[in-house]
Order: sequence, then C-alpha cells, then structure tokens
Amino acid sequence: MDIGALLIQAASLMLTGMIGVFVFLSILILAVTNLSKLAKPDTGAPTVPTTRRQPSGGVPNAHIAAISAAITQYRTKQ
Amino acid sequence: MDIGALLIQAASLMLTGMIGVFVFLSILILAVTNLSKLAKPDTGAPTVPTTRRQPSGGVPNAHIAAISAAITQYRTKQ
Amino acid sequence: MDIGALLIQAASLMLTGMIGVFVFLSILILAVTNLSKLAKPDTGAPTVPTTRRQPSGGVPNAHIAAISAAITQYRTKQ
Amino acid sequence: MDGLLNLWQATGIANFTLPALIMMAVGCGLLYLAIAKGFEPLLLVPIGFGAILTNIPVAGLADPGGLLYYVYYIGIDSGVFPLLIFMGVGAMTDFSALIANPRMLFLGAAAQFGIFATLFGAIALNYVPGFEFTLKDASAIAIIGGADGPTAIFLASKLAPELLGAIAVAAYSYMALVPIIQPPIMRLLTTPEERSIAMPQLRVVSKKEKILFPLMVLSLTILFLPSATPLVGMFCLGNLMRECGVVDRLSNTAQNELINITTIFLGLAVGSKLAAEHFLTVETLGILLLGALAFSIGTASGVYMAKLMNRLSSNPINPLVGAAGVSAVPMAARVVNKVGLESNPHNFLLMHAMGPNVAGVLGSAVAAGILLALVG
Amino acid sequence: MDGLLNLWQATGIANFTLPALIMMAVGCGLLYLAIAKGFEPLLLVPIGFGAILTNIPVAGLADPGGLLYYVYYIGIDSGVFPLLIFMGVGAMTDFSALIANPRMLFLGAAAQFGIFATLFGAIALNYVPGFEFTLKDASAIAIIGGADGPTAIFLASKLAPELLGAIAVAAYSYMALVPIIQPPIMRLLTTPEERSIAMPQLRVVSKKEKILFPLMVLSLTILFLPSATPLVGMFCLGNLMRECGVVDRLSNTAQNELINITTIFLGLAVGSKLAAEHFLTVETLGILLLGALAFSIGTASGVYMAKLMNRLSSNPINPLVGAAGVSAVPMAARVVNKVGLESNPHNFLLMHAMGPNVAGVLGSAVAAGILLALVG
Amino acid sequence: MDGLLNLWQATGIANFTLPALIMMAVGCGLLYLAIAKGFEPLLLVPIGFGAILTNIPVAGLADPGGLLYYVYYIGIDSGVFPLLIFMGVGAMTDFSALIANPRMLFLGAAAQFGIFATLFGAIALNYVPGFEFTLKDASAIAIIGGADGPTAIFLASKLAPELLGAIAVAAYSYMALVPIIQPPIMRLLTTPEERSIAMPQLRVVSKKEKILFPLMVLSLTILFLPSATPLVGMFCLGNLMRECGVVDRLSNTAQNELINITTIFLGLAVGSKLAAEHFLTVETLGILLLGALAFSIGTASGVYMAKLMNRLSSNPINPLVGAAGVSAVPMAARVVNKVGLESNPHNFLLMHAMGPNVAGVLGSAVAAGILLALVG
Ligand code: NA
Ligand code: NA
Ligand code: NA
Repeated sequence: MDIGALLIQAASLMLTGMIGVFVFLSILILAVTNLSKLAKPDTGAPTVPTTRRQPSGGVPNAHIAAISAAITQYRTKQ
Repeated sequence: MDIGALLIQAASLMLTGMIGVFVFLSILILAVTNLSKLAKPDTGAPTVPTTRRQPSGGVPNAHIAAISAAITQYRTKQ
Repeated sequence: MDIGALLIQAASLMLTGMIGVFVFLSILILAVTNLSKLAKPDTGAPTVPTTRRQPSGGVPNAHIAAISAAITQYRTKQ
Repeated sequence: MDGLLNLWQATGIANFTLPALIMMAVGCGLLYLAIAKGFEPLLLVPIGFGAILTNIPVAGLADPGGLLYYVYYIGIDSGVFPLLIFMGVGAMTDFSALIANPRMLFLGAAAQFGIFATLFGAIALNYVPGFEFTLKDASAIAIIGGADGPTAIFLASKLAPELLGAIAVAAYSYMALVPIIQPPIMRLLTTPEERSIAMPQLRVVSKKEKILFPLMVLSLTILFLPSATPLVGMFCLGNLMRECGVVDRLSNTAQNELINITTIFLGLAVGSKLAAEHFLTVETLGILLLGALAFSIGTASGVYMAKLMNRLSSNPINPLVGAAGVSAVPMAARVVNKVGLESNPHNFLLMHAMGPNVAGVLGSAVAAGILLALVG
Repeated sequence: MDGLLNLWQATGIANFTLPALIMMAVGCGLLYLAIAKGFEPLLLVPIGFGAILTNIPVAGLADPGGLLYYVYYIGIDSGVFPLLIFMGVGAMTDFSALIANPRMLFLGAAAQFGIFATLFGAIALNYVPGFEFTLKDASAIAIIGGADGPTAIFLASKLAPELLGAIAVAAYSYMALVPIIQPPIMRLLTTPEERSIAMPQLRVVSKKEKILFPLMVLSLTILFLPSATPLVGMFCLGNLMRECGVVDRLSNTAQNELINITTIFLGLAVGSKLAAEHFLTVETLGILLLGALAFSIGTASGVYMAKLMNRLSSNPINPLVGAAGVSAVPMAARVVNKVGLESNPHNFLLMHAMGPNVAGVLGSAVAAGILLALVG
Repeated sequence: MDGLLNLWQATGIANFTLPALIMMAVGCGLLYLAIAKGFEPLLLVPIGFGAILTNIPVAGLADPGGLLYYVYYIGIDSGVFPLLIFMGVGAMTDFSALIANPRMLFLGAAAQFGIFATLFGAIALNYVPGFEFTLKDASAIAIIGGADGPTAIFLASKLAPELLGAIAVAAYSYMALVPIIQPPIMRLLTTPEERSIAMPQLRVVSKKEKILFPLMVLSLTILFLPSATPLVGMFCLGNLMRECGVVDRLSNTAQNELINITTIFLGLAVGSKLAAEHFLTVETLGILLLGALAFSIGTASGVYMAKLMNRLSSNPINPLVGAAGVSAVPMAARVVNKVGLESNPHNFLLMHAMGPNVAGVLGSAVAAGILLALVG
C-alpha cells in the first residue's frame, strides 16, 4: 500500500479516535455528575453502612479474628 | 441408565460414604486420644526444645540475622 | 568408555576447573581493588546523590506518596 | 466515517445478548451482597467482578487467549489454586480445641450427612424433566454441603467442571448465609435447657501435640483414603508450618500474601465459569436449591448427633455446637456462640464450637476423598 | 590443556559482537539513569538489567529455554503482566479529585491528541527511506503519548511485539523526563496571569461515590468500547477492591507484593526485547523521536484545552493543569504544582492536577481500546 | 457392600509397597531433623513433606496432572525457582566484608577444590560395582561441595535431573551439619596459636562501591564465563536492587514474599524427586558419601589456603576463616567465630569470616558455570 493511502487512513483514524475519546469521556462526565446526585442524598450517617465494615463473612480474615479471639479467651481463662 | 438404578447407586454411595466418614474420623479420635498420652509426659520444660526455637540452620532467616549482627558489631567498632 | 579414560577426563576437568576458578577470582580481586580506588575519591558528601534517594520518578512508590500528600493537604483544608 | 461505523459495530451496545446482560446483573448482585451486606467479600468480590468481565461481548476475556481463560486453566483446571488456598487455611487454623476434645470429630462426621443426602436428592431431582444429573454431577453438587469453598471448587473441577461456577457461587453464598440458615434449625431441634448447657473448660494442649496432629491426620489419610491426600496433605502442610515454629517465614507467607494472591485469581477464575451459556440453565436453579438443602440437613445432623452424644456421655455437650460441624469456619462457630448466649448470657460456646468447626473441614475433605475414590 | 581451550572458546570475550556490546552499554545507561538520576527506577532497573542479560553471548537467557524467554512468553505475550500492574495501579489510585470535578476528564481526553497525532506522524515518517511502519506499528508507537507504561506494553504486545522493547523504553524514559519536557511547553503556551489562577476548593466525595465510580467506568466501557475492557476492567477491579473497604487484604496485596513481583518480571521481560538485532535499528531512532513528539503534543493539547475551558467556564481553571492530562501519574501533577508555584507561591495546584492526571490514565486506556478495535 | 469393597481397594493399606514406606520414613526423618534439630528447616520441612506426598500410593501427586508434577516442571525443570531463590539471596547479601578485603576471594576459590576433587572421586567410585556415574552425573554430585542449595539444584536440574532429589537432600543436610563436620577438620589442621590470630579491623565501604560491585562481578562473568550468567546474573540483580537504594520495594519483595513463596514450591518440587524408584538406589548412598567428602575437602582446602596466605602476607590471617570459603552462609562463618572464640575469647572472627563466606557463593557459582561450559 502506498504511503499516501496509509496517510489518509491515519488521518481518518486520528479523527475517529479523537471523536471516540471525547464522546466516551463526555458520557463519563455526564455519568459522574449524575453519580454525585445519585449518591449524595445518602451520604449521611445511617446510609453508609459499607464504610470500613469489617468483612463479617470473609473467611480468612474473620477466621483469624475469631480463632485468635477464642484463643485469647481460652488462655485468659487459665 | 434409568433413574431408579441411579438412585440405588446414590443410596449405596450415601451409606458407604457415611460409614467411611465415621470410620475414618473414629480412628482419628482414637489416634488423637493416644496422641495426647504420647505427647503428654514430655510437656514439661526440658523436652519442648522445638518450641519457638529459632531456625538455627535456616539459611535465609539466619542469614539476615548473622549478617546484621556482624554489621552492627562492625559499625559499633568504628 | 572405560573408567580409566573417564578418570583422565575427570582429572583434566579438576585441573581446568581449579585454574578457571582461581583465574576468575584473581581477576575479580584486581577489579575490586581498583573499584575501591575508583569509587574512593567521591565518597565525600556531595557525590553520593544516589544514597537512599527516594525514587523521584518511581511511579507506584511516588504515586502513593503524592496522592496521599495531596489528600492530606486536601483534607486539612476542610 | 467508515471508522466511526466500525467503532460502533465494535461497541457492546451493538453486540449485547439478553443472557449476557442477565449474567452481568448477577455479577453486580454478587458485588452488592459482598460489599453492602458483607457476604464472604474476599471471594464474592472477585467472583462477581469476574462474572461481569466474562460476559462482556466482543472482549472475550474468558475465551482462549484471554486473561480469565489463562487464569482458569492454569489455576483451577490443574487444581492448584484450591490446594494453595487450603494450605493457607491450614496455616491459619488452630486445632487446639479439637485436640483437647477429639470426640468433637463425631460432630464433624455427622454434619457430612448433608453431603450424602444431597447426593441422593440430586439424583432424585432427575425425575423432574430438564434435570439429568450424573453421579459425578450429583457428587460435585452435594459437596456444597461441606460448607468449604476450596474443597467444593477442587471436587467440582475434577468431577463436573461445567457446573463449577454455580457450585462455587452456591457454596460461598450459603456460607455467607449461615447466620440466617442455621439459627431457626438450631432452635427448632433443641430445647432452651439444652441450649443453656455449659461445657467443661478445655485442657491445655502442648506444642508437641499440635505438631504431631497434622502428621497424624496425614498418616491416616494415606492409610485409608489416599484420594483425599491432595486436599488433606496441603492442609496439613500449612498447619505443620504454622505449628512447628521453625518456618514462621513460610507460614506467614502462606497465610497472607500467597493466599491473597491466590484468592484474587481463584475468584476471577470462578467468575469465568459464570458465562451465560453455562450458568443460565435449569441445572443452576437445581444446584441452588440442593445447596440450601445440603446446608440445612448438615446443620440438623450435627445438632442431632450432639444431642445423642450429650445423652450417652458423662461430660455435658451443648447440642448447639453440633451445628458448627458443617465447617463454614468461623461463621458457624460464631452463630453457635450467639444462639447460645440468647439462652444463657454467661455461656460462651465459641471455643467449644471451634472443635466441631475445624472437624467439619476435615470431615468434608474426607467426604470429598471418598467421592473421588468411588465416583471420580 | 584441551579443557582450558574449550573454556576459552566458551568465554564472552571470544564470542562478543559489537551490537551486543552496544546493547549492554544501553542497559548500563538505563541503570545509570535509574540509579544515579532517579529516572523511573522501579522499571528501568529491571529493564536495564534485563537488557544486559539478554545480550550476553553464549548464555542465551532470552532464547527458548532461558529464564527471560519464559518470563516474556508467560507474562507479556499473554498480556497478563501489564494487566496485573494495571490492577495494582487501580488499587493505588484515588479518584476523589476527578469525581469532585468530572469536567477534568476533558483535559484527559484532549491530551490523547498526542497519541493520534503521533500515529499520523509515524506513517508520515515512512517518506524517509528506511522506515516502513504499518498502521499496527504506528498505533503501538503512538501509544507512547499515553504516558502510561502498562497500557503501552499491553498494546505493543498485541500490535507490534517486535517493537515492544523500544516502545517500553521510550515510554518509561519520557515519563521520567516529564519534569524536563513539560515545563518549557507549559510556559510557552500560557501567560503569567493564567499560571497564577487559583482554583476553587474541591468538594468532599462520599465513600459511595468512590465505590460506584469504578463500576460506572466499567459499565460505560462495556457499553461503548469492549475492546478496552481487559485494561479498564482490571484497573477498575483494583480500584473497587481499594474503595469497597471489605477486601483490604486483597487490595493491599494487589498494590504491594503482587505489583512488586510483577514489576520485577515485567521489567526483565521488557529487557528481553532489547536484543541487539531488534533494538539497534533505524526504527528505534524513529520511535524515540516520535515518542518525544507524542509527549510534547499531548502536553500542548492539554494546556490548550484547559485554556479553552477557562474561557468558556464560570469556574476558573488554571491552564497548567491541562498538562497533567497526559497521565505520567503523579509526575505530571507535581510538575504542574511546581510550575504553578513559580508564578504564585501560594497557589497549590497538586490536588487540582490529580483530576486530569488520573483522567489521562482512563483516556489513554480508551485510546488503546479504540486502536485495538480499529487496527488490531 | 460393593462400595465399601471399592473403598477398601482404594486405601493406601491395600496398595502400599515397602519402598514407598521407606521413603515416607525418610520424609519423616527429614521433618524430624528440620523441626526437632533445627536443620535447615526452611528447606527441609517442604522437602520432607514433599517426599511423603510423592510416595503416597494411588494419589499420584507427582504423576502428570498432580500438583507436585506441575510444580516440578514449571519451577525446576525450567530452572526458574533456583534462580529466583538466588535473586532473593543476592538481595539479602551484604558484600561489605568482601569489598573491604578482596583477597578473601582466594579462600572462596580454594574451597571449590572440594567440588573438583569430588568429581574425580565420583568417577573413581565407578570401580565399585553398581556405580556408573557419567561425567555429567559426577559434576552434578560434586557441586554438593559448593555448599549452596540453589546452585546445586540448578546444576543438577541441567546435568542429572534423575539424581536431583538425592543431591538436594545431601546438599541441605550437610549444610545443616556444618557445625559438626567442620570443627574437627579446622582443629586438626591448625595450631592453637594460629587459631588465636586477631585480624585487623576492616575499612568502611562506600555506597558507591557496593553498587558497583554486583555490576563488576556480572561484567567479569559475561567476559569470562557466560555459562554462569543465569546464576550470577540473578544473584547480582538481587544485590544491585538491595544496594542501589532506589528500588527498596522490589528488593524487599525479592528477599521476603517472593523467596518465601518460591522456597515452599522449590521444597515440594525437590521432594517430588524423592520417589522410591529414584532415591532408593545404591547411587544415593554414593552421593551421600561423596557429599560428605566434598564438604570435608572443601573445608580443608580453605584452611590450607588461609595458612598459606597468612605466611605470605604482611597482614595476619587467621586460618580458621578459610573454612568459611565453602559458603553455607552464614553457618560456616558462625562456626569459624565459635571455634576462634575457644582459643581466644576476645577474638571475634564473624565479620572476617563473612568475606570468604560470600566469596564461596561466587566461587561455587563460577565452578557451576565451568562445569556447565565443559560438561553440560
Ligand atoms: Na465441612
Ligand atoms: Na494517559
Ligand atoms: Na560455595
């Protein structure tokens, strides 16, 4: 393929690419703006139950915690 | 294979399996009970030489320890 | 191959090997001795810029540092 | 504008199928349960995310050459990841409570009835049109009753890989639901007096016993059930590294970095089995149903066995601790403790429940070995 | 003395070639830049060392059966390593600044003009005899303008693996040179008054927004650009693990041990692509030239876009923050802060520059997805 | 009761063979030495456990498709694991003592006579009926005298993989036995006056020297012995990461998590070579015998060399430090310190012995390179 044709393809790719990037990120801007609206009302105290909530069902993590709690309890009894 | 035959196989598997589990864990109970007897006499002070014994021959671990000891000694000399 | 011939090969290997090891490590001795001469003059204060220099361009490390700095700054503003 | 057209034809919008959308919603649902409800988040976050990634059109992340494909074939098809997780869990487990009171192993044995009864139930489900579970399928489904993630994934990868996604999701979901599933059954099968029974304090266990225990478990497994040795062996290696006291570097790595890295990849790999064409089937509904059955039967068998032992034994046994025999470590033991406190606010059962709880891990590994030996 | 002769014939001295020597010098140069100058040492130390190892005669470390060969084929040819790095970077990234001011995404979009203009430039370079870049080559080279190491390596491994070494070296070198490349361009295109503009303080971002953000980014990528989902998906998984707060074990591992291990191997594997026969070509000179062009154009486009937005918007925007849109996180943001302080010593722009900075990461991942969809 | 019969036929009891039982006992013996006696536990715990797992009947853990099979082929057959361990050891090693007193390298060279004399001895053993060691076998066995685990495993995996199990076990066992093997030889070959010699304090070594040292070692290896560059190169990479001060993240990972993970798998993989059919041979006895010989000759050569240097040099050299030339870092250096204190309670030789000790690591890597070049 001659360079001229390639250049035309490259120019088309440049145009398509920049349009694609701008369209995509513009939609993301819209989405994020709405995201703040969506998430805003419940930023108060009661509705953030997930924050730093220790994985109560997480086996390994909780595993350690429970076992070590049990051991502590067990040892201090003696 | 018709479902009836499969069900008979499944029932047989259920029986075999539960017997297997109980036999295995019963033997383990016996073994653990004897284990305590076996290990009990030497729970005293002198016969627990393995407890928290630092890996005296453990290359990487001991490696660090020795090298850092040597360096400390070396630096404090100056 | 009979053992005698193998033994001669082994002896030759022993000789070659020990010569090789000694030649190699002797050259290394020369090199390290010159290394000290080479590196000595600039052991002073100004010419040791690399010592513990935090990776100013290291993405992940610096990444964390900058982001956490920014967050700290940001939070304390409020 | 040929380029923009090509770009449009490569979008997800132009390539979506309804089943893929449903599976992405399932993935989001798992993320919601994990993050907002705290359901087994360490596994359900990567599984849910993996489910979303797998069902993305065009991208082919779970097709040959994709990331999730590699992760699945290297880690699960080979059986390596569940075994590494099991080694790490072994390095995290303290068997003191069980060594001090080995009879608790009976509870861990009884709770496995949940597995074998469900196996029967899965075959019986074949009478319903649409279900055609083989004995291998039924065995892989039944192991959900073992309440042990890596065991379930390992067995399913050997016996019924096409059901692995549903089985793993069911296993982890029900493990997370233990605080909801178990208490009603426990209350139904016991009287308030039984639930108030205090148990004698456990004796101290020596270092030497703790070191010999994993070796003894491994020896018996070698003697009687070699097919369980991959699972039991790696579990015992982890536990031996923990207890022997001379390889703390290795033990710490096994129970932290190594298990964390493996967990991320295991979760993604399980998620790669949640492709719409394999998951959105009537079998999945059956598996979810049978899984709930398995947990309930296992809980009930454990409680009945504890009641029986309490009657036969001179030492009092609180029947609640039987429920911990399903494993689901340490959730089931905590649930026992909580339900016990309701009846007797001074009766802390946690340590007593740890015995049957870890016994349940061994019990389901043994059950998996039996199924591998007879069906695999 | 046959043995000594054999030994001599196996020495490097007897087998050196000039190109290999030059490449080892290049490797040493990279080590010097990394260690003495602090240029991206986490990558350039293993890359430089890998370049030396690769070019050792006789040893064949990058030939089939050698360590570097395995590392390259397992980690980069499969695309796994860049994706793991991206997951780790996602787990390290705080999107607060971007969520608080989402318009900054325009700056991250504008800076990608560096990529697409360079693509055109790479094809134009074919008029110079000796250059014969295909569209795939040109796309892989152009991504250097994304100023993002893992994205560049991932795309190059898919589109032009034989250029991967030069592309990765150029990308990391120019990322390290950001404090030298960017300031003159930034000063040239802005007035002192513009550089003194103070920006309004950013609002607080809630935990919930931070959790939903990666899921939203992933959703849009699935809808509009599935070919970008390997990169964006792993990045969002890392970020979700960071923000969700229930899998801190996994998040910490992803941003520490796992990314460190992967970085060592990724660096060595990239180094294995610095074999003399692939690197010492006229194409490499072209790639280095085009890379510098890409960074400069990206910086300029970002600044121009920020100037435009400042004029159109009611909220003042300091045009300097546009330069951070090329990503090169967090160097570019720091450079913005430094240049801003020169004009107004009370104007701290770091936090404001973090928005376009992380937007640039998304922007170049999107650009990579578009190139994969249209050229790959 | 067909099922119970099948289950019985799948038990270990019904499938045991005497050789497998013996090998499991050997595995238990290694665990005992590691745990109760503290013999190189970081390696001998996984090796011993791997030996048990490998010899389990029916389970086939080391057969194609089994966990240990994968670990061996991925990690050792490829040479990757020993090289990663070597990188980690490099990141742990401080060469200050050697840079301050480079003549100590002569001691590291002399101690390699243990290797080459044993090579001759292994061939001579062919006169005994039942032994038929080739030159490759003999070289792999001889490297035990290098007292360096990863070097021995790497060379054995290249030259004589079927002997790898016995060689690795011998190497680690004798390294653990250094405090028992070396002192009698050291006392026999030196006078109390020699053992009391105090050595002049070492000079301070600059940061720059420490950074240049690994690069210099690598350069010489490239020039003179490229076949040693896999080993020496990864060692130097680790050491450079340690000393350069700009990649502490990577250096810490290399000497902690990465080496720990690799050690677990390396141990299991070595254990997989302790299958009865390969280990219970007369060759193994020969290997154990030759290994002890190699350690003893290496120790003696080091001591003799130190005596010679003490006579020729103006600076006094305590002949004991020669024994540290066999490497076995840092055990040999500690033994030197201990034996020295017996004769002169104020004479701390530890730091002086670290020089020959790390020189021994380089020396045996060089010897391995020579063997690979001439025999491989
Ligand atoms: Na269980
Ligand atoms: Na970018
Ligand atoms: Na050595």
